[in-house]
Amino acid sequence: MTAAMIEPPAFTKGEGKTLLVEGLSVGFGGLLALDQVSMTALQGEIVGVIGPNGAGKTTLFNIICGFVRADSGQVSYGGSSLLEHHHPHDLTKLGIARTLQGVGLFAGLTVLENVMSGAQAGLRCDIGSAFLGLWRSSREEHRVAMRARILLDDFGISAYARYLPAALPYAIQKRAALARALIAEPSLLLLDEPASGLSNVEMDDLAAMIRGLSPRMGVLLVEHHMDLVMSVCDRLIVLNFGQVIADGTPDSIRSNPEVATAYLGNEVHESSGHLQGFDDA
Amino acid sequence: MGLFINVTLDGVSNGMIFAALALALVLIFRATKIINFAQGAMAMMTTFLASSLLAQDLGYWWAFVAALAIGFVFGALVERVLIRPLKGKSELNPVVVTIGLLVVLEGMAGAIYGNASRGFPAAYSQSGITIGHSKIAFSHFDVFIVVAVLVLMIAILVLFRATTLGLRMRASAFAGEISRLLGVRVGMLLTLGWALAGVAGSLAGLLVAPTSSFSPYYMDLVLVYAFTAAVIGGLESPVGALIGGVITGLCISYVGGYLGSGLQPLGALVLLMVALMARPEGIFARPPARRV
Amino acid sequence: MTQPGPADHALDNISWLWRLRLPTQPLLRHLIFALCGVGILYLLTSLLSPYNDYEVGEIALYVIALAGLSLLTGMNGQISLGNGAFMAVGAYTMALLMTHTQLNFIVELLAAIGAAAVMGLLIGIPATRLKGPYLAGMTLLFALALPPIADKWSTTFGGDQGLTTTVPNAPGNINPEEWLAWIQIIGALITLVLLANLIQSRFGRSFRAVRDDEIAASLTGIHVARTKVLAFVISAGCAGLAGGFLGLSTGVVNTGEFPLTLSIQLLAAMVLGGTGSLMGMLWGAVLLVYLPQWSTSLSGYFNLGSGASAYLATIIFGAVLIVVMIAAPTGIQGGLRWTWRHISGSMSRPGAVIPPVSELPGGQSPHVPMR
Amino acid sequence: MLEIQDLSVSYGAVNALNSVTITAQPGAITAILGANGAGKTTLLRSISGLVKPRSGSIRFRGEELIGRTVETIARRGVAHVPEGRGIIEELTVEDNLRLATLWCLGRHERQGAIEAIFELFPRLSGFSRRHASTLSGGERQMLVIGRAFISRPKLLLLDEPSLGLAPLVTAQLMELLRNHTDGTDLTVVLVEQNARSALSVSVDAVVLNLGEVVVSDTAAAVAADSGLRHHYLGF
Repeated sequence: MTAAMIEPPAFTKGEGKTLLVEGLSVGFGGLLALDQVSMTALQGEIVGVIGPNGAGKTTLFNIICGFVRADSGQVSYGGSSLLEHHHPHDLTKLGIARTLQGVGLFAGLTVLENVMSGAQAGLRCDIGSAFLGLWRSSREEHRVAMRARILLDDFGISAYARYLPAALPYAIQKRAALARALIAEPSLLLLDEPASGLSNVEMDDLAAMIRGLSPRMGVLLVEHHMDLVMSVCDRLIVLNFGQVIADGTPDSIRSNPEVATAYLGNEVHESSGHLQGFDDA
Repeated sequence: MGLFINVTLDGVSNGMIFAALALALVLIFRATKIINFAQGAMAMMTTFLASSLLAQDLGYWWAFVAALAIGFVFGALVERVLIRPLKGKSELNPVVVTIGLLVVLEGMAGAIYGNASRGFPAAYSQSGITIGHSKIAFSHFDVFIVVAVLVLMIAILVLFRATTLGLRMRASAFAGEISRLLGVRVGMLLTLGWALAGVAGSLAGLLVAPTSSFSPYYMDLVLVYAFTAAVIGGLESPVGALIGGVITGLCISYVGGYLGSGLQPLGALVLLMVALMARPEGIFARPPARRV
Repeated sequence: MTQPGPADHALDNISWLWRLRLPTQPLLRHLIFALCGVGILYLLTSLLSPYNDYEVGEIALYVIALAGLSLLTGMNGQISLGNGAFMAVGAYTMALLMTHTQLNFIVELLAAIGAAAVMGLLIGIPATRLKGPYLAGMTLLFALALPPIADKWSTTFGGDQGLTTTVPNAPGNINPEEWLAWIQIIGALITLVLLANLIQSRFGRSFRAVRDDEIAASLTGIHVARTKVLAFVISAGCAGLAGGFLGLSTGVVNTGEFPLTLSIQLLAAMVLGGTGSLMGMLWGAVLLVYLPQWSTSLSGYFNLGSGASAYLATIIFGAVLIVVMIAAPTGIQGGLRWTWRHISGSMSRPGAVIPPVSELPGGQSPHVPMR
Repeated sequence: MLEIQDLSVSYGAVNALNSVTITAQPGAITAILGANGAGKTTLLRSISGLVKPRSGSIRFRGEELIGRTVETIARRGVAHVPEGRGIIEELTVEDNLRLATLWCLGRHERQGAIEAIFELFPRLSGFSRRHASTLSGGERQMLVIGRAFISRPKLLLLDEPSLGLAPLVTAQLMELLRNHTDGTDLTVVLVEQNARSALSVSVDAVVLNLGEVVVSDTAAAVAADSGLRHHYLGF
């Protein structure tokens, strides 16, 4: 095996848009949730964000999506800033899609309609033709429905198109949620704990699926399940107490002593500086 | 200047009444996150029952106390029978159920007592007190209103702040599930919250009746003013209800005094919209943490 | 609701459309329904007495108001106790135009819709920041605040007397009641067709997505605030048209026609008919028009005094409302649908069992076209 | 002794627990491990009555808990510290503690019991009249643990106590737990994602995956099984 085969092709990745996070800080009532976080995610790259519960992973996602305002720092995607005048509903226009923790499907919409709703930002039909039910509107709806059905087929869940999500097994709901994010044809996909509640077989399917996406889009993945993260990601970023403590390939992360401490928590680390603990009175 | 003083005094006494009904809304909202749109109608019903008792030659104070007691039982009953089955359903359901109760109560009062407005006695003289040579628009009954509502407020605050029952009530209102895990019988305390709201509402009903046209619908406007007051006060705190009540009372009174009484509800609407635009969760409420 | 069967939603219910050979294009399909409605109602009105025609017209106008409310509250999840006030705005706009101008009747109706829609915009913008009970309270206050304005400026708005309205002359020898009923029926059918089209477009899906989960909706690119305001404007516009028709039915427009009870009855009828369903609004409107009559005959049957009988309808209305909310929140339409599903399901479908999960094609990624 | 037999719980069509059988001994910590969504929290919520199981039985000291209300189970000596927001932020630190004493201690014993907790966590005593919302993560955890101990429970259910705590604090917390359990008749059920620190203090361990018990063994045996660790516990 030559080095050229192991190394990723240099210019297929990174040619597209880049997510750039620089010096990002945010605090909630005195507690720093993120502290000078910097990171990048290139298009075509699968980046995992890991760290113990409460390390700030979801906060990072929420800032990127515009749900939480950062105190300082910069976030940009493809050159446009995601911090100023940025609303969650603008994300899909920039080519960013996100899945929510749990499933986050619309309870009153069928699986098909849920997936169709993911394409909302690309729809152009005006209110007038929608009211009149003109072909302009119905043809667009038909096209979206077809695309949604194709995606449901690809995910192996087209049999559930007409069901409400609550009645379905968890794994199917999760697939539908992923399909809803993908129908927007994002160039960057944010996945928030996609593997929680999945069986090992289902998780292998998920891993294959995520890998299959990567040439066409960047994937940013928050996940607890180490097997999945280690096998899927090109690069890992480890957060602990709001700080990036490591950034590198899965192998380098696996052997990083600081990461072991943060994750496994039975050694005392002097520099963590957050000992508000039990006996420092 | 004389008009301004009189309008202000009128606003204070009205505001105290709004505060009493706002307190009832707050007690219920704290405990169950429901706005009881039937609170005014429940107060109307207890006041009509009091007027029936008065017609039986029962003394004013006996009827007064009886109305408060009926309000207590009524509040508890409504919580147990109508509100508890709605637990965990969408927020439309409690709104519709309390509206339904409002409709039923007003219909029943209309069927039993008729539509015409009647009189209801006041505890004390309603003619203005004379200070020096001029009469001001503040009567002995207005003094009674202020005192009665303040006594109720203080009693509720003492209950909440200084007793273990109050501690349990606060705990179950703030964090029902955690309180249950600590052995607090939350369900019973929710019922008690509705019952106390029934008392506060009944008091408001008894205090409004002498000064307005006492008919099955006489609490409709008072309810929306009290809602405005409660929202301004943040819907969570009794003190907020008091402050919100006085603010709303003054605002309504100035609009009535200078622009005409027909515009009073519009004044309240503008006040409410301004307050909600400034702080959607109420002026005195702390901003909620956003959860994604 | 939670039973494991396919959900009934018009858009997805393509199978029965095929069975009936109806077009899947929304406009064509809805026009066919509307034409059927026209046919049935034409037979009905020509058979009925003038008084019954009047009632059919009333039902039609309440269907319009209820359909708008159902879109706002049922589809979009915003509780409104103030749609009666939007009706007042529409009615007064039309009556003022009839009194002071010589405009075309259609233009006057459109103006009524427009004025109410503008009012809906004014109320809808602050409403986007409010949650359920807060919004209900604010719209309740709105319903109480608006009518006294007409009393305050009584020279403009006619005071207690109100303003008079005139129904345009009937063509040929059709009697005026039937003609008015026809105007209202056509208005209702047009409204229903337009709303049914809208519901099956991307806008309808946005309404429901925002109702279910605002955060997830914004992530799919839906402008949540704009969507909520749009629902308010459309709902108010429907109420405005209904208000204009109410003014035509009664011949005068005064504040007594738009009490708080009207707004409350609209919400109640919507809930009883079946929140969020357009068909259900027909049942709601029928209840609104006929319940007072039924209760009067009921109280006659039980020999209640005339004083009490006037209130019996109100009491029954409220009581049914409470029972429905606690026991059967999907209303009449939900009940009918449930019954229909059980009848048709037992005959045609081999039990509503969730199909098993099919294996994902290993390693194959979903089909996402390149940009 | 806590005996759980064939416990099944479902939310709608989703099976959260599937025929789970677990026993927990007094005087020992039993760790419940597994990934997010494995059903650990549901297990604790079923024991304390917050979730109604579909079938099975939960017996504590010979008494069936299923079918009893949450309040009754709490008054039987079951203290459940839920994940994350276990404190009542709007109340003061002292009121948080007092609330837990109301059903079990007489009027005059309460203050003494609160003082005893302040001795255990001296840091808290300075904040006794402050709102609990002003506490830091570690102080909050002290408060909930103290509040759980104050009612002298027979069964302590802890849901992710290490959440958001620095490693040193977690280690001290675990140590404290072990000291308060060893040689008493207290039964502790500890749900943790931080598997290694939980295993270091517990006697028995149960690994859950997708609502089913994968392994139920001594903590030492689970910690020694590298395949198991790798597969389910993420280290």
